[in-house]
Amino acid sequence: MVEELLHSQAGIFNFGVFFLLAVVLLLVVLGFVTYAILAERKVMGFMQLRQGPNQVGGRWGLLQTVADVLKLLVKEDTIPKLADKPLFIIAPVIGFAPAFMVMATIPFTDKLQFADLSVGLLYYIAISGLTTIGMVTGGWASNNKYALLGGMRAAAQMISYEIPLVMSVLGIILLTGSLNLNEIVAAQENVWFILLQPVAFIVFLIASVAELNRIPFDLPESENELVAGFTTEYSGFRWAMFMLAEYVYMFAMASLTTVLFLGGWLPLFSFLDFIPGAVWFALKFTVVIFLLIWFRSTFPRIRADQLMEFGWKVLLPVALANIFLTAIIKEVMNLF
Amino acid sequence: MLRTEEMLLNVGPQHPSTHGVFRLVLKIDGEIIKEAKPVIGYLHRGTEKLAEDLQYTQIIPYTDRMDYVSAMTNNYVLCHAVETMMDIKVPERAEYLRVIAMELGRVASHLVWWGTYLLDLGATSPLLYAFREREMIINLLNELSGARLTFNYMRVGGVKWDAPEGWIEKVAEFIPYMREQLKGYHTLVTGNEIFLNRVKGIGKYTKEEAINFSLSGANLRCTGVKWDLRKNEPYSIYDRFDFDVPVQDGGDAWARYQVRLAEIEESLKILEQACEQFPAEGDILAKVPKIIKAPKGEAFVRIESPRGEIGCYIASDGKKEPYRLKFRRPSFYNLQILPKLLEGESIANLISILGAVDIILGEVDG
Amino acid sequence: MSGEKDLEQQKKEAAAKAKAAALAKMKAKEQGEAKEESPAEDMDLAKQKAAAAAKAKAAALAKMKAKEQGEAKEESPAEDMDLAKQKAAAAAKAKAAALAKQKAKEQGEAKEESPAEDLDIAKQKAAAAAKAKAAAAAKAKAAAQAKQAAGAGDGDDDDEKAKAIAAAKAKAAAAAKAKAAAQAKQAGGAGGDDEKAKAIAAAKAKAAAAAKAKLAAGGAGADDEKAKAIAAAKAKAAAAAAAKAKAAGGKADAEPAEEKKPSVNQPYLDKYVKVINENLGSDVLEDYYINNLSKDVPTLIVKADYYYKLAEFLKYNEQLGFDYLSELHGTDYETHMEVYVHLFSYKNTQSVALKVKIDRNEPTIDSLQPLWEGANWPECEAYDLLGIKFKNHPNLHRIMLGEEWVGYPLRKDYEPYDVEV
Amino acid sequence: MLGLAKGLKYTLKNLTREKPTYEYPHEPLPLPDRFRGIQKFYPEKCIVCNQCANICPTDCIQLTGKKHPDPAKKGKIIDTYDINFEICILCDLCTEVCPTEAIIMTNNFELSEYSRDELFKNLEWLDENDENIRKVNKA
Repeated sequence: MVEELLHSQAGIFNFGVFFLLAVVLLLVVLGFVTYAILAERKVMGFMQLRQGPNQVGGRWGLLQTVADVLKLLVKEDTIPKLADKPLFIIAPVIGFAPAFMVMATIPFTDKLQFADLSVGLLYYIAISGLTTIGMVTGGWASNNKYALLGGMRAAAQMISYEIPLVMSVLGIILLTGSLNLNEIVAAQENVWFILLQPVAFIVFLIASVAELNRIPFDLPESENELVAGFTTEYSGFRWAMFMLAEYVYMFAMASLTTVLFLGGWLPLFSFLDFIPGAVWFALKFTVVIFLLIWFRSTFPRIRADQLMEFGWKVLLPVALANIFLTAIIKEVMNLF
Repeated sequence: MLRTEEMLLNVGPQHPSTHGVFRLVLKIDGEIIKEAKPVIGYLHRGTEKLAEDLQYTQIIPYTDRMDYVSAMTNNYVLCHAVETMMDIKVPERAEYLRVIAMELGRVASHLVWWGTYLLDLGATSPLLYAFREREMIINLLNELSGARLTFNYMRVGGVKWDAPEGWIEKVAEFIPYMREQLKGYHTLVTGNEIFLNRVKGIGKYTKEEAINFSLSGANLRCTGVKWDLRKNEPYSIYDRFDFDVPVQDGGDAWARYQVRLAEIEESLKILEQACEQFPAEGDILAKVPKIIKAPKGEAFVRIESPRGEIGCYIASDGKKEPYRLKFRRPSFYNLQILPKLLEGESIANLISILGAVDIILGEVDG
Repeated sequence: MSGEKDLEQQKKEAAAKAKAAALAKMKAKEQGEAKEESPAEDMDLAKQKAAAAAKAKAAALAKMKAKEQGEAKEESPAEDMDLAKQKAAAAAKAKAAALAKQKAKEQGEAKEESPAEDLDIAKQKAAAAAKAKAAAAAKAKAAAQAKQAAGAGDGDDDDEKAKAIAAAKAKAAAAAKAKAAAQAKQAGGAGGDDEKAKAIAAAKAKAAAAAKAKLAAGGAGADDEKAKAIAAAKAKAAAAAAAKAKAAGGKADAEPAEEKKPSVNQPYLDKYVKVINENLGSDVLEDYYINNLSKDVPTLIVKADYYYKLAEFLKYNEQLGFDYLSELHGTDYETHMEVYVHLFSYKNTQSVALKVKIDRNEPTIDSLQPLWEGANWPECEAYDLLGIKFKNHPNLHRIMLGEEWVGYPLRKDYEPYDVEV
Repeated sequence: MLGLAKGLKYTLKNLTREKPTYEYPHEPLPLPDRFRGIQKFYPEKCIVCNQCANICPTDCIQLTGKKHPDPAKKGKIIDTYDINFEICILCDLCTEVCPTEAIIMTNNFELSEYSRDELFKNLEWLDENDENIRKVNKA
């Protein structure tokens, strides 16, 4: 569907169609974020022996996040007097825009995809790295020491963990010989990469949690140490933008994990293929999201220096070894 | 080398991890602390000055508000001081009620510490697990004394209320339940590698330093000093119970963690025995004059609170108000070592170290 | 503030009333103070009155010393007047004018009894009273002396004289009791034991006063009574003398051994004192005793000059080894400041309390922080709340209230400073 | 890694465990009889002995009495009785000293008001506060 549109003539109508689809995707993502937050609160609540939100929107608190967002939107927009005003204002935008940009390349099903880039994976990783700039900018512009520390931590953490993340994926790229996400999914027709590349999966999972700034790697905004990290001075909708970026990334990263390791929209067994691909995707995606929430409610936070050490001294070598091993095995397989 | 610049960072008094209104002025280089200066007094209510105009019974509610996490021990130390001066023999039943209340309070206090410490380290769930059990203890104490936190339960010469019907049984039922949950705590946290990395070797000091800095309680026992006033200078009826004094010799946050969790188990042991031995009947209040007047002179008693050695000094001139009342507040003394421990540590470790000291700001500021 | 005062007053009135009523009914056990009395059941009304008056007077004085003096002074005698009869009250007051009035009233009762023997007793008593007064405060002393002079003036009537002396003595004893801690300590030799000795002496003196009154009013005339009174007076004098001697020499063994078996900690105290005397000389300690009120903790009172030296000794001496500072705080005793240090030895599992008295106007003392790091904050606290300056403290600051706070709240004369007022 | 896995298992198990929370504003909190809530005052029982005002550690009770209207009877009756709940710490000492149980505790504890003035509760208010009264008042 989108494929045809991409090859169609440029014009007002097509622009309109694209714009409309983008808006629809935005709404879908916002809807996801709304309920991801709710799901997170509910699951964490249940794991912690409490109910979670249950006041606004019936027993399940279905409108709780909506109410929260509304509250944030109508909140007074405060900008600290000594903050660097232009940067302070632009930082949430820098933080949020890439999060939405990466959504374009993710294939939700074989048909539903906005941009079937041949370098989809590379595009994702490259664009997602931009968010760090938003965090550092926000932290610096706030003119707050906690925010600055948070921003610096974010930068250090992102740089450290982007590398193992990419390295772990290299194994898959070696196996498929392509950076195109559609082709990666297609390559999992018989067996998912989680089985072929278990080490890569673990490295990728850890690195992705770190990329998402979630517990146990939520150092940039670790409440107990840095109050709220780089978002300390932000409030209202600016703060909401950062939060939104975080949850959109969660959406994107869970999608990417699904695509790379869990076979995307492919059914679990081929005889189950009467179930639409979108449902399969959603199921696998939910499992990943649940895993992230589960981690959050279980683990304590790692320390900054240990985080660095772990990233460079453990994850990177493991990822490298995995690439090496994959290459050898692939060559050996080719021999026969 | 890069040229770096020191900056001043204010941690608190409204920082999430300072457990109240505690403030630390840090000189940091990057995230490394060069110098830490604690600032206290934000919660100073002048209990000791207020007490000079109050009768002994009237002071008891004020003691509730010092260490508000284990108010029973605070109640006790004041009553114990007055009783020591007046040479009052407290009835046996009252002593048992006091011990049960205090040990329940100790378990509750350590649970709060455990939960908040893990929260400081970024784990959110332990707090809620700990508070579920603590809630049960608080409900028990609520049934006994009529309040959830500020019990105002003990009186000079005994206690205010007798145990309600079936209360001792409820306490006895709670003990095995708590033991079961304690196993869960160990499963969830004690073996967790991330947690171990956060506490092992952090905030380390030696036995000599601990003694020199007047540390007490778990902060002292974590260095291998086997000293517990309940055991070594038995007050009340603690000499009737068989329990151990948990000791570790690491002197770091990990040792303190282990000591505190082990202390919960020992407290449960005491509770178990106290419930068994609980006398079927008896007075709960000794024969004391209606208006309590400590004899002229002075007394200093110390007992073991969950946070360490809590003491009470009374100088009396024979009137119904103390001439001078002074509490030795363990948190206040324990906190002194903090600047030394923080030197050269990172901000993440600051939280870990401060949490492991286990302070209650109401007690620090008095 | 005024509401508080009213309340105080109400409480005081209620207490005074209760006490007077109790006395009138001869139920001496109602109040703590009253239990020291041992009034004979067979006393007749006059005796009762006299005793009640003496006691009421003593109570009034004690109260007077303690609280707002003017108010209490006017109030309590008034209460006495109401309850004990005017005559007895006048005797208790022991003013010259009152004496004159009283003389006229009581002459009929006790005129016959004026032998030389009585005079002798009276003289002895006077001497004893003088001694007691010497031990008591300057104020009390002056008052008592005036009264003694007044009493001596009435050489004509021995009974009256004796009575007046008895009253004066009771008053002096009460005063001494009320201010025992503060003043006796200032005089330089008190503490729990002294106080005790004094309390006993005072109680005895009171009993003697009662006996004397009985003798004068009823004419029971028993020589035993007199002998008792003399003995009591002597005991008191001896106690005072002992206290003085102790103050001067610091070597008197005024342990409460005469009535209680020695404390289990007595050997420890002896050991500490011995070691200290051997190593630091005998003039380091001002006093030492076992504090029976405080779980028999050995207590040392050190002279301010030797405070740091002794503390250092206590920490580093092998036999003492007090390595743990459990508590340090100050107290304002109005006449002086006191720093109380509770030390503990993990090696010997023994406690010791170390006290030092310092000048209230210039409260300065050495810091113990160089010895025990744990003394750091407690000393700051003492500085903050009491204004005691600790020399050589590395960082003496107002730890609780902040540097801009005016005044030292735990001092007894502290008035809150309000910028707006 | 094993410790992490154990922890994950523990939290997963708790997912389905019974929740100890209660729906507080919708369901009343179960409180024991001894619970110390806002005082209930019986003007007819009060003998104006002032003991409660004297024992109060925070001096939050103010009361005045007047002569008994019936000249045949001795004593006083209560005229005004105010508790300042800004400073009342609900310590229970007033009920402990009351010789006639004229002031007793209830299980009501919700005291939040929009204005501080409303925290001054007078005799009428305290008299009307007659729900969830404590049954046993003296040990």
